[in-house]
Amino acid sequence: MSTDTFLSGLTRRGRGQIPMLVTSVLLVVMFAAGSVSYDGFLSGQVLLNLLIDNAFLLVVAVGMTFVILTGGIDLSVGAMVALSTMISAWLVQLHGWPPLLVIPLVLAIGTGAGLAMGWVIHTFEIQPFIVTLAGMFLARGLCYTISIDSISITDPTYTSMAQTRIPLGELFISPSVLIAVLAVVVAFVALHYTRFGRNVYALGGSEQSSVLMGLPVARTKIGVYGVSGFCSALGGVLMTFYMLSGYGLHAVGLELDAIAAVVIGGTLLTGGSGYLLGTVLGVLVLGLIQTVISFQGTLSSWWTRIVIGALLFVFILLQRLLTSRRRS
Amino acid sequence: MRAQPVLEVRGIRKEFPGVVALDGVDFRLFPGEVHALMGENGAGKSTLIKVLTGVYESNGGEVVLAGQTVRIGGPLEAQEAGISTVYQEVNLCPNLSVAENIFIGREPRRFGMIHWSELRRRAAESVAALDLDIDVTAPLNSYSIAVQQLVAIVRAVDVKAKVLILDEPTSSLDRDEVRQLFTVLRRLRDQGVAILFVSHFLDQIYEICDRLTILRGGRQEGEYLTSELHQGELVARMIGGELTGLAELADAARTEPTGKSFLRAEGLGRRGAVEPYDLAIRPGEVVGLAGLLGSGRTEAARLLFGADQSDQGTVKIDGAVTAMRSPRTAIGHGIAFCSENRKAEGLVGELTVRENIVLALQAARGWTRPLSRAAQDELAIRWIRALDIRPNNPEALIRNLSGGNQQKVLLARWLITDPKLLILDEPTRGIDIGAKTEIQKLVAKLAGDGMSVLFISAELEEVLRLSHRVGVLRDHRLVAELRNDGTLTPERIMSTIASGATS
Amino acid sequence: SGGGSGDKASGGGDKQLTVGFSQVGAESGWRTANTKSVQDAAKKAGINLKFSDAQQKQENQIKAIRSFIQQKVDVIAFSPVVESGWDTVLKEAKDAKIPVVLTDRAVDSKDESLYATFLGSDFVEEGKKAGDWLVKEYQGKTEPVNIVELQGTTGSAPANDRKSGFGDVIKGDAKFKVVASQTGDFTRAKGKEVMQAFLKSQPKIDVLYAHNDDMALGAIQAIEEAGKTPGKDIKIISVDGVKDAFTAMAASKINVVVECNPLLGDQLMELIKKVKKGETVERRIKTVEGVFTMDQAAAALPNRQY
Amino acid sequence: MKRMTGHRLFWPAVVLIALLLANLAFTPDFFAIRVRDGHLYGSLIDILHFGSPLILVALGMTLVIATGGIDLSVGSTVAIAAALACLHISESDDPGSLGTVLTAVAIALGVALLLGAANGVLVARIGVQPIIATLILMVAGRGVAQLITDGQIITVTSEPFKLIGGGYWLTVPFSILLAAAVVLLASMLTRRTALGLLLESVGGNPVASRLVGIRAAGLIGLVYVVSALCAALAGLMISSNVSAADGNNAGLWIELDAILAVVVGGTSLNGGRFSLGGTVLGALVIQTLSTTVYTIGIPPETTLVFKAVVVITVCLVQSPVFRAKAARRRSGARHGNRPVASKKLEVGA
Ligand SMILES: Nc1ncnc2c1ncn2[C@@H]1O[C@H](COP(=O)(O)OP(=O)(O)OP(=O)(O)O)[C@@H](O)[C@H]1O
Ligand SMILES: Nc1ncnc2c1ncn2[C@@H]1O[C@H](COP(=O)(O)OP(=O)(O)OP(=O)(O)O)[C@@H](O)[C@H]1O
Ligand SMILES: [Mg+2]
Ligand SMILES: [Mg+2]
Repeated sequence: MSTDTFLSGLTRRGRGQIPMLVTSVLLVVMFAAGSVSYDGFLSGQVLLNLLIDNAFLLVVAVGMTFVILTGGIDLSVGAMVALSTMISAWLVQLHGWPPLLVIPLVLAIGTGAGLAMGWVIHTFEIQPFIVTLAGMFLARGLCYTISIDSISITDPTYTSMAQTRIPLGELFISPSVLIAVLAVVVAFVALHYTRFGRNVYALGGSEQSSVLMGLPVARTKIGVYGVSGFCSALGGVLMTFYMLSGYGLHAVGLELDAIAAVVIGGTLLTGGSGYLLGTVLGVLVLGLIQTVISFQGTLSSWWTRIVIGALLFVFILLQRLLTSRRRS
Repeated sequence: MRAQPVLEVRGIRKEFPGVVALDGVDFRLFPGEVHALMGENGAGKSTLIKVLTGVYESNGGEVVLAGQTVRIGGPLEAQEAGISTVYQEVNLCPNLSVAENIFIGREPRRFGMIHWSELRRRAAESVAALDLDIDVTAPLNSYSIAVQQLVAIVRAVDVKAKVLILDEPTSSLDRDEVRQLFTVLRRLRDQGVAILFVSHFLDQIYEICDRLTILRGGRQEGEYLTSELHQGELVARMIGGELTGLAELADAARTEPTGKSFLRAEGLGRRGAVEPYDLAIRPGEVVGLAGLLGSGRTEAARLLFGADQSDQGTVKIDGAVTAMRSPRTAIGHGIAFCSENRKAEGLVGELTVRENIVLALQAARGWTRPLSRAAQDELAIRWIRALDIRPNNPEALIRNLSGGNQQKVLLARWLITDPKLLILDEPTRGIDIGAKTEIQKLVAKLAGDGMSVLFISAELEEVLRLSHRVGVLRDHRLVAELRNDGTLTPERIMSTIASGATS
Repeated sequence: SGGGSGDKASGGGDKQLTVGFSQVGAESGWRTANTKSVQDAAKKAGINLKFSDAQQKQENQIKAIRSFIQQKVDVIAFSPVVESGWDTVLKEAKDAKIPVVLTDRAVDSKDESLYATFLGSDFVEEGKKAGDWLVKEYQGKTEPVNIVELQGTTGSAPANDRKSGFGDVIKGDAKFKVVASQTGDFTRAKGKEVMQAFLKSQPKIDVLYAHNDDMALGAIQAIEEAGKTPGKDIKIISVDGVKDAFTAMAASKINVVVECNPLLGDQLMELIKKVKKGETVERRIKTVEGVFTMDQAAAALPNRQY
Repeated sequence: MKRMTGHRLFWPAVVLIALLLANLAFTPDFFAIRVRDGHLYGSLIDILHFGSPLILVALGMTLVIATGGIDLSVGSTVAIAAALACLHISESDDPGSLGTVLTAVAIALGVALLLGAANGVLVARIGVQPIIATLILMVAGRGVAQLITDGQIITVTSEPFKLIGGGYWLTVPFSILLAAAVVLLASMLTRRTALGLLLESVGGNPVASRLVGIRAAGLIGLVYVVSALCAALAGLMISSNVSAADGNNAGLWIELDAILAVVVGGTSLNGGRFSLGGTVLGALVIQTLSTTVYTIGIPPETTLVFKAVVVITVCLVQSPVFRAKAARRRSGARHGNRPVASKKLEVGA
């Protein structure tokens, strides 16, 4: 009996980690396959580019993780990113505001918008999907009201943020990568080592129970949308660095990528279960698929989509089969 | 009288659309007492508790805490005001670990960060204080409902509040756990904590409570000292009439049916859950399962129903080996299983009472052969009447029913499928004494008509009253099968469990 | 299949040129024709083409260009999704000494050294041509002309430019009035839907200006269903010049098509070779594009390739 | 029960009527329906006509959502069905014959059935989260549609095919009749049989549903198939309406509109209780909203702001909590709901 109990105790505790393990292994396998197939694939810079090119997605997905962990969803992130690039470009370029003022302002606007949506969701008990969809419309609409055109940024602070390369031996990363990694670390600590983070999990486990256990449900629920709003704004700032422009059509469909990254990372859309590091893996998976496609380089537009779908399919299938076999 | 009450409510009124749940209820709670709140299913006990702790906003009346009229806006405020509560259904987060469930909201911290090792250590201590031996790092939902109930209690007790409210904390617990709990409660009481206790077990009330308040139909019937009100009178005041005896039941159980067994498990087991066991149930026979918390009763039963997959042994139905691949297969063979975890595994909260009642029958018929609306109504009304489900409106949403009444609906769900083998896992959980008697009579009658019943209950007396034979489990192993021949007593079962041997 | 055959064969005698081409996406038939032209031309010219589809996202395009740099291609060519925001990645290309050729759309970078040349149409010019035709058509008339406009995808460069080019021309004459202007997302279905609503909410429509042929073709159906004759009751101006539009024009349903030529593959390959060899090329090379009217339609129709 | 359903549809209906009235204010003959060339003609007809594909897609989506899932792949299915049908017709020797069109429809529906089944298997058998399972097809499916059309727009001229989405039958646009028939069929199927109850049970509590013996996997598979079939029908309508298949754009983002329609119709995304009538109303609200944008002449750059405002108003109006709060504010101090005293709680020692 004791071995049984011991074993069941072990699997009980380990169960949560297995999907992450499987995902990481699959990721490595995919990278290895890429390295074998394509010249120049096996290089540190390809890996780092993964981070450079997806820094903003990573930050946005981090925010999304909070929301999804509570069982909610935030469709406004892509539009908030676009709005952030737009406001930045508009203020910096057309009005000559100093970046050091604009960036905090953009972050504040994003956080405020997130909190406002969270407030509506909580107070009026409206489904997050629809509230954040309205938020998405609003943010995109505001972009267009600022300007229909794309606004280029030539401000030296922004250009230097965009063009600085931080050397890592032979290789380099961009400052945005550092910011994104910092965001991941902060979010990880927040989720796993603060009461707010634990309340996020509790809320996702059961909202009713959270209320009855006397947890600050309102604060947590509104808070996660605030976090997501902040992360989208930060993602927007990073995207401004990346693109050096503000544009209403930036980041179209980014919300779907972010949600996909979170869910591929093993977080349940129903809330309460998942890990932030899984989200990081999810972002890497999406990025790696794109890298493979661009290294392949012979795919037509539609084959590109089909292959993305197929790779995703294989990945998900393996992930699913490997984790469920382990569990039974 | 004594000191002023810590908590007092005056003229509390609570209306739900179409129902007046509380109608001018007065209630006082003194420090250093254990106070029972008594009443039938749907009398308004849980509602009163929810109003007290701010879950519901009342429609009138006032709450006085330590002499001051207060407005409690929610459980969080109640907690801050020193009221700690275990609500009726287990209201914890299934996805979090046991340790976290105990400490969430007040985790020990170091440098502003949650101090995980400290949290685990303290959780393990608190759990051990109730004589529970479980892994506190495992997620809550890997434990049975009884363990979850204990965790909820641990959480509430650990808060060190002035007022401790326990709404049917013992509905799934065995005597041992109840005894442990009572030890803790007495200690707290002696420290001056005021305890509000709800239970449908009269002997528990008499064992631990100093005073009791009776609710009937949402009104306060009266407040009594436990010592001054004897059991019969208490029951009479609760139900507003006399309760007819149970004596004849026990006799009926003696005559053991003979004949070929309907179901026979041979070496049936599942690794990590139940060790291989043999069990046979004849038509018309009631087999009880006894055992301590976590001994594997539920898991043994789930294998018979195909709710979990067995990995050893076989099930024979009417002599033919049958693979129990899923509950559907089992249902197809006339087996029904009423789960102990009504919230997670039973109710479909958004559906009405009628829909919940017909669900199993409809599922068995398949979607192409719908029960006509008239037939559904007829069934629902018949069983609402038979089990005295309140409110007697088949169109009420089941999630709005009181705990006991929900349980009755689930029972009805399986009874209407007219199964050959009915597996009842804690069927009387949270059901008041009046209805419990009715249900026991019903089970006895069904068995008398030839239905096989597997009866699991934490209340040994109940098991003994109904069963022809009792299987005893210990540490996930069926250790004995005892014939209920009149000499079997709860004590003998307990000693069998303790010795772990066939006697 | 539509894709390249993926052969990594080393081509002819001298070292084969590898070109990275990042396309906007496959959002329309026009775009597909453009892609096809580039792919065919590359094959013909013996150039190893690395093709990447950005699915209308600038970030994807930037990633693609980065990956081209990583793969050390000889020349990078791309049709920018938008004009702004290319400095960083183009600088990276420059640092890696990879010349860049723009097609189809320009970039608004201040630093001219970031790209070698730009080959493509001028959307503003197209809008102007459309306006010019209109002004000529109504020369000498005085009664007001009510125009409805079907815009492309909100915010996209062709929509913005075709709108502003057109607007600039007709601004000069007070009789021209744009009474309604909505986006039709460059699609037939939307074009039809929006036109149908216009027909009900606008009492009098004289001219329809559609930012691309697909919307015009959708709108024609709506006009016919409303019992009016397209091309006569409502004059139709469209941009692009796909085959279906010419067919419609031959049937007198469209009055004029401003061509926007997607078939610049051969021209592009020529340029790329020149650029690689280090020859000087013009900074701005316009593609040959015409304006076709009803009477030319039938004659031009057999030559339309897409 | 009757009162409750009435209640459920009441607020979406109010919103729809309000939107229609807003249009009337701008276009006085907005409600006018004339007969022109033997066809019904008018703005209301347009709304129904253009709303039909959305109604269909949203209908399938409702069933999927009732089981607690979501189907992102409908847009791609729309495109694939449209592309297949048009390709078949355009390549046949006799595009105008009924036989050709029927085969084309059969091919489109058949392939959709397979696609839906694939989604169903991924979700119900393999246990992939619905959003990801269907995302795969959403991404790849659009590519497949483009592959079929070779990235071009396939134009077809076929009278029988034109009927599906652009034709008239007994003066009424055929697509409206088709959508109405499917709605009717779906409500019969869900409410006259036990399908609705079982779906709601699966969506409401999957664990309990398994234990009462509901064949959840089968049901879930079924709803994805139905959703794909609805999407395919919608795809046929859309392509038939413009006599062309556009693999790139047909049904683009229709999944978002469909989900929105379902939610506006009062069905929760968490699964469980669903309302087909609500969904139809929701789809009509969304279509009316687009029409309103055109008729009022809201410039494209502010369209989204306008939509956002309408969507959030719709939600607020539908939210019982909001209505209660608004009512309470209106009735001012009169409410006696709160306990008499309201001294703020002090933190107990
Ligand atoms: N949310 C609700 N909506 C409508 N009616 C409700 C709601 N909650 C409780 N009720 C009704 O209020 C009455 C009292 O219920 P309550 O749960 O307080 O009973 P109880 O005394 O705790 O019963 P039990 O012993 O079965 O737990 C019941 O008739 C119940 O149906
Ligand atoms: N020390 C323990 N106490 C309680 N449960 C335990 C313990 N150790 C393990 N468990 C787990 O708790 C679950 C309870 O098993 P099961 O529900 O079959 O028991 P039971 O006899 O029905 O008891 P209960 O009265 O809790 O329902 C099992 O998964 C078991 O592995
Ligand atoms: Mg109760
Ligand atoms: Mg049990």
